[in-house]
Amino acid sequence: EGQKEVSTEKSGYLVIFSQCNNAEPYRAAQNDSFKALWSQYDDVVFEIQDAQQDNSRQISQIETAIVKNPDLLIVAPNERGPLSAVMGKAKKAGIPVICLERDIVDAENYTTWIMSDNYSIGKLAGEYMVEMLKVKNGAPEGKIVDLRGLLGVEGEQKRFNGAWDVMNTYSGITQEAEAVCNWLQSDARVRMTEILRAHPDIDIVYGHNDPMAVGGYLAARDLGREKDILFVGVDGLQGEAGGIKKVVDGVLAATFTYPLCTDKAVEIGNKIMRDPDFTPEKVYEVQSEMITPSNAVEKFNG
Amino acid sequence: MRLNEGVQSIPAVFKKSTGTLKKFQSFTGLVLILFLAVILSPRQHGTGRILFLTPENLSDIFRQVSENGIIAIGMTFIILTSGIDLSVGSLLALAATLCAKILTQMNPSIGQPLHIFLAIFLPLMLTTGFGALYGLLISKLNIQPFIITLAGMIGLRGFARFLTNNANIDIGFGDDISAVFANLISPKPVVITTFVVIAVIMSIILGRTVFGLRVKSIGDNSIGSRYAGIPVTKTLLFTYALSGLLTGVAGVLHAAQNHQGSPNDGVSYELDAIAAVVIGGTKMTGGKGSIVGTIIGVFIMGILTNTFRLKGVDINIEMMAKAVIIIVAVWLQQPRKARSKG
Amino acid sequence: MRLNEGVQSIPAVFKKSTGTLKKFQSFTGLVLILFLAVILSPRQHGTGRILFLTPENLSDIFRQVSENGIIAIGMTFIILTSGIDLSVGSLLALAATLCAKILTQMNPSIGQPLHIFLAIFLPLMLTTGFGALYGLLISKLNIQPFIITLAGMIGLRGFARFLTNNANIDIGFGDDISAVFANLISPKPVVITTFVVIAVIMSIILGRTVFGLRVKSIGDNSIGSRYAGIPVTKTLLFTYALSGLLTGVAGVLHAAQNHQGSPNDGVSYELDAIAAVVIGGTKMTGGKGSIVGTIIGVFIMGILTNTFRLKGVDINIEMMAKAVIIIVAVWLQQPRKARSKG
Amino acid sequence: MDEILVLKNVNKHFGGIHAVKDVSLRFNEGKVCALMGENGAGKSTLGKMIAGIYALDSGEIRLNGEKLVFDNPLEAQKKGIGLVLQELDVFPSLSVAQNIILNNMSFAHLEKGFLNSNNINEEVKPWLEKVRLDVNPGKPMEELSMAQIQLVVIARILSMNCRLIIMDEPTSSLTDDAVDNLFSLIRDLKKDNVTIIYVSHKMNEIFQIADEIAVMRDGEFIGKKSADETDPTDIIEMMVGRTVSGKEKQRSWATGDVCLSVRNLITPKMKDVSFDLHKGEVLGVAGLVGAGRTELGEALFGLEPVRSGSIRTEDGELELNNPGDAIKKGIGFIPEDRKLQGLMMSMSVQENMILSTLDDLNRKGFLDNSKIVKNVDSLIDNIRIKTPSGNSCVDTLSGGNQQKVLVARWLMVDPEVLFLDDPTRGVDVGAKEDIYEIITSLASRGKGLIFVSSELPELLRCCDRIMVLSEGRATAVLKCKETTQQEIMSYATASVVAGSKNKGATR
Ligand SMILES: Nc1ncnc2c1ncn2[C@@H]1O[C@H](COP(=O)(O)OP(=O)(O)OP(=O)(O)O)[C@@H](O)[C@H]1O
Ligand SMILES: Nc1ncnc2c1ncn2[C@@H]1O[C@H](COP(=O)(O)OP(=O)(O)OP(=O)(O)O)[C@@H](O)[C@H]1O
Ligand SMILES: [Mg+2]
Ligand SMILES: [Mg+2]
Repeated sequence: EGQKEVSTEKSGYLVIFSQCNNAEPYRAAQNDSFKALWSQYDDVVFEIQDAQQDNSRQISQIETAIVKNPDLLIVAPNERGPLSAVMGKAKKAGIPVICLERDIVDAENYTTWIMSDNYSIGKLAGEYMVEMLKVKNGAPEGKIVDLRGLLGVEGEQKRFNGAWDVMNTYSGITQEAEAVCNWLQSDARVRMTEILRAHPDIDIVYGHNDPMAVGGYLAARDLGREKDILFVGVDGLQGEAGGIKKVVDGVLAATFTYPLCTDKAVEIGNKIMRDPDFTPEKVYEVQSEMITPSNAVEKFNG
Repeated sequence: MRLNEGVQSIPAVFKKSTGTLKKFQSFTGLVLILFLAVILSPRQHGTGRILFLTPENLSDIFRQVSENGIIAIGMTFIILTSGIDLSVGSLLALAATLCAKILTQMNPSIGQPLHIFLAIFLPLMLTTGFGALYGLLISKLNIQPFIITLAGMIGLRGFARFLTNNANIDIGFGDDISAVFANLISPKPVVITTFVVIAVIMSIILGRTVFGLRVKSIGDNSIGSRYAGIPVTKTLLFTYALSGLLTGVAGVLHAAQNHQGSPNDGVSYELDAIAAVVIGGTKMTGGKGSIVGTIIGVFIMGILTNTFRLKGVDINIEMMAKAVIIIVAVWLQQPRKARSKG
Repeated sequence: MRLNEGVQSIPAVFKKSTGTLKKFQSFTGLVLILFLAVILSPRQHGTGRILFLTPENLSDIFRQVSENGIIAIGMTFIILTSGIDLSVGSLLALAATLCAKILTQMNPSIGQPLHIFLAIFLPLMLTTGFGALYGLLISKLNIQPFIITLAGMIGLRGFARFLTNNANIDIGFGDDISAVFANLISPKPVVITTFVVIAVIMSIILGRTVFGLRVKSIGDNSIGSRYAGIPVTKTLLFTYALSGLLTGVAGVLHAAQNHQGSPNDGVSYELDAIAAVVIGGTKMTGGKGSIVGTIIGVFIMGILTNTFRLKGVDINIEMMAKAVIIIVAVWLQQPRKARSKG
Repeated sequence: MDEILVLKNVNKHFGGIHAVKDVSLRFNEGKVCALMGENGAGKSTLGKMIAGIYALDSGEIRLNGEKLVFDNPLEAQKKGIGLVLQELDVFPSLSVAQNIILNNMSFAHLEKGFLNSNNINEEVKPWLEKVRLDVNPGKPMEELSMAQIQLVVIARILSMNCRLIIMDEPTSSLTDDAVDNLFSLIRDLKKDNVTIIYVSHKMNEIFQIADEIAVMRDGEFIGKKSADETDPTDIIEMMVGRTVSGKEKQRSWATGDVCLSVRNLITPKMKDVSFDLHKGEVLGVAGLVGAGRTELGEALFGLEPVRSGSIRTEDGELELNNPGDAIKKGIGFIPEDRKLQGLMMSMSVQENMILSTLDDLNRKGFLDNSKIVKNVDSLIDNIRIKTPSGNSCVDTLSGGNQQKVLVARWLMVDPEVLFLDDPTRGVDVGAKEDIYEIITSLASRGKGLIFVSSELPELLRCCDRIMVLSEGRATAVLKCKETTQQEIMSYATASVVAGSKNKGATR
């Protein structure tokens, strides 16, 4: 079990990546990174499949992948519950399965899990915000606004809980308001406007992703209050539209990278395919990086 | 003297053959899609068979379209009354979460079979009830279905999230009651059979019962229906309740298949369902349409998606190509205008 | 002898007063919402004024509803012809991304003003062109608008993402041309003025021009319109092109206000726009409706959201409450049945 | 004599309109009582109240002494009351058979369990035969002509086995042969002691079939007379409140100039039709149901594809792709089905009237409101459309007045050639005279008119020549002064073979 028959006629490897949703900047970056990395291997055919943010679509996509019989299946599961069975099915069919980033129910259902933990990112952000409040208000106290992604999404919950598990230990730090902005810059801009009207004192806006933090910034700038508030984001993508650039531009005070995990996946995946003796660990965690004005320019350029 | 000899002079044979032609016509879109699917399909890794035509893939498609198919069947009835139901996505999420909640978070001492029965039955009751409520509000308050079901779409999504406190409810893989439930409901044959049975029954109800005739007559001429003394309120109530019930069934299947009740699921399902109905030839203005048409619409969409997926086409290209193919398929299977004046 | 003494004998005063009553009636839903908003509104910190009624908040609302308002105005025309446009969300995303792309990724040596002009003009041309294409396909192929614009919705979303390679295009915060563009287009007065001017012009076009009358007559009776010699194809083409144009305008405003062209924006905007139109009293079956009604619908939705946000109500509770309030508001502002056959 | 139905002080308002004013009226069992009145007199409203469609504002209705309170037309049916609606509210997408059995107590047994379309079709066949309608019962209603629809509706009511049948203008689209058949059916019903309330504007029909005649005016009941004791002039006076003399046609305005010339026209329905229309001439078109009269108009108006043949006006040969082209070339067409093909039912009278002349009423794209109001109001007065104002919704007008709105639309266009497809359908005697006068005045101004009608007297009265169609062929073109109804009917029923006797088709 778990080992694939090695057919002698076969030349080259087929790697299928089941992406939960291509059409999102973070995912697009992940795809690009994968493509670049795999293209360094001439004998690898790399295919990306997009589940368009739909569990059942991803399930059937993996079912299709099983029929295609690849040498490596990488799955970025849309949600933990629904994808478990089908990933287990792939593994049982003899296909090595890398579970990327979100975990799934029951570790038996994947070969290895390469992840970065949203909860620890939330904690990093929380610790950073506490520090900033100390600087700003002289004590760990202040008012926070959460701009939240689509409720009910696991990563969203963890980014929230991570941060607040840290901040809740300080009685002076309170949540002033929150708004659900569905990960969108435009929603965040509109909703933040009302929050600014209703709440005169806000110290930090914690956007659960960078675009929402930027949306909050736009609203504040419109009201001339962007100087009084710190904007913190998560994701820290590269490129003009990414969060790192926003730190460079002085829009965000900080962002916390949500690692693409692609380097690690390619490294481990290659070992699994090429080295029959290699047994991967069950979990690899890739650490988040804090991007602040002190390191932003450097990160942006390299 | 015969009043209209002119009409009678058309030979019966010819009339028959145009009938067959028309019937065939409504399948041409599907045939085109099948044709495309076979052409575009990659070969199976190893065996070299046409991947699309493998029994596994065909049954996969069948299962994949089941949820949308079941919802679209209910939607067909509603659209035939010239109504619309925007809330099916939220209703599905509500049914799925309630089902998962009953399975995992309640512990009545009524024995496993009864517990599972409740986990299926109560969500169905709830969705049927909301459907009936829509029907009542639409006919009693005389508000357009779009608004009532839009309110349902928003409100019930909120309600589903409220019920689960924004979290997903996992059904899990142990060997507890949830697992029994999932193993009972989620296998391919169960899902496909449910879909097929519902399709057959509903097709009979629409085509062969008084209720079906009334549904069509309301959409065809609502004032005329009142003049003829058709119980409009009752019929609308039943129609929306039926759609609610079917959506509930899809929701329970959804929970079992996904091992989860997620309050965020089902977003934009209303669009998929309506699209299938309309592609299947049912007029948005009501009165005219069939379950067979809807099933064709469901498969046109399902096969199209499957084909692109097998081929591994970039989603953006896929979407652009889909747009064109949908239009061509619908255009092909549209009955050629009998009357040029229409 | 006068043929219609019976009719003439109604005192003119009475006729007048029912007219006023009716006009008032269509505002009652909005009045209810305003009432709720004032009651629920928190006080402004410091001044103690009712937050909802502060000029800043009121103008915020105005700006917030502008995009939806502009789109909904175009949608009103389309729904009046008994059509629908599902693709507005995708079209908006397309316009916004194209605008951002022209600003940031193209560098024609034509001088800044012309460059900005192109960044506005080309997206508008593109969306207008797609609108015209819909109109053409709908009337020439005789396919239901739902299908054509559904294809548009899918295909153009794919196209927008394809254009940007799934990424957002940021127009940045520097002092380059993008910033000039953003500062030019995004200020509150500019956005609000655009909305108001469009509303006034379109209201006049619908109510006072030949084109407007033709739009309504097609929705009322499409066969009859042909018999009356109305150029149906041309009128539909213009209607959809107009909606495309207005959606393009909303898209450019969207890009400027959000400093970004995101191919994922605008999802479900079609629902918001249609909802506003329908809440505003326009019949989904066409023929009857007004721009004023649509504006009322836009504000009912906008004020409702604003109120809940000011109050900081839990989003799920907000959604459930919204569902109920929308139904009540629509029911209130619905003209009381003059005709018993309804 | 037994009184089956008694109305006592019945009232009905629509908004500000008092449609039925304090009407008290008795109907005798087994009699045919004609209900007469001008357009908008309240006949249909009264009928709908008896049949349970409208609730009474006040007053009461007793059937066999029992007070009727309905909240559903089905209950009226259960009590044995049936209504043939003037508007023919049928279900276009449903089949003929389904239209007949739907909510029909007589076929309740079919509605139990599963519907079987073969059964249904079989069961309705006798009723279709009764009204002599020979269509496949499985055919969708929308593929039928107006006349055929009317027959289906009559078949439906007959099948209900009612004790009291209200027929609201049941023959408005029917030709004489079908009317004769209907009358023999009515006589059969009378033998079974069924009571008929018969609403019609066709005076000759009334005196053929009615035992009694009740007259309404402006919502009020004026009086009831036995048919033997009265005559048309008398009735008209009661209806209108003055005497209306059906003037004979005074003179012909026909000139020698041809304004429309059709040669060898072949369309899906027309088989080789040729004729000339002269300026100032009124050319009647007669034929049985389905003879292709409507098709001819639609071909001339760019609504039907022309397979071969030519249509010429003074501008030369026409290539008509749509009605817009036809209007530009000076051809107008008043369709027979005012609801489906004619009016925009939720728009105002004024808007409906100006729809085909928008290009003339447009000042730099804007509607020229003062001009519109002036034109519209004067026309409303001229042809006496009974409406509160030009801004009222056409839906609230009585049937005859709706018809006048449609005629008015084309009067505003003022085309050189106007094809009128049954323009007097459902129009009262006074208004009919008005329409005849309109036709004559158009002719006097040198317009060419093609006048389709199911009523031969009307054609004989108004036309210069009459073209008879049979099965898509012109079987004859007859000079009005030299022909008779019998001759026209003989050509109308002429079979295809006889069609070769084309007597001077082009003069
Ligand atoms: N639904 C309605 N809403 C408002 N007014 C109506 C409605 N139906 C009828 N009326 C008005 O009531 C009056 C009587 O109309 P009704 O249709 O009964 O006349 P009628 O005698 O049947 O005329 P016709 O011979 O033209 O059919 C008219 O003035 C008409 O405009
Ligand atoms: N909408 C339609 N769809 C299909 N067939 C039709 C339609 N309208 C009419 N027909 C058929 O076409 C033939 C010619 O119809 P047309 O309406 O031209 O006849 P007509 O002489 O005007 O008769 P009528 O008295 O019915 O108006 C008839 O046999 C009729 O049944
Ligand atoms: Mg009438
Ligand atoms: Mg005809």
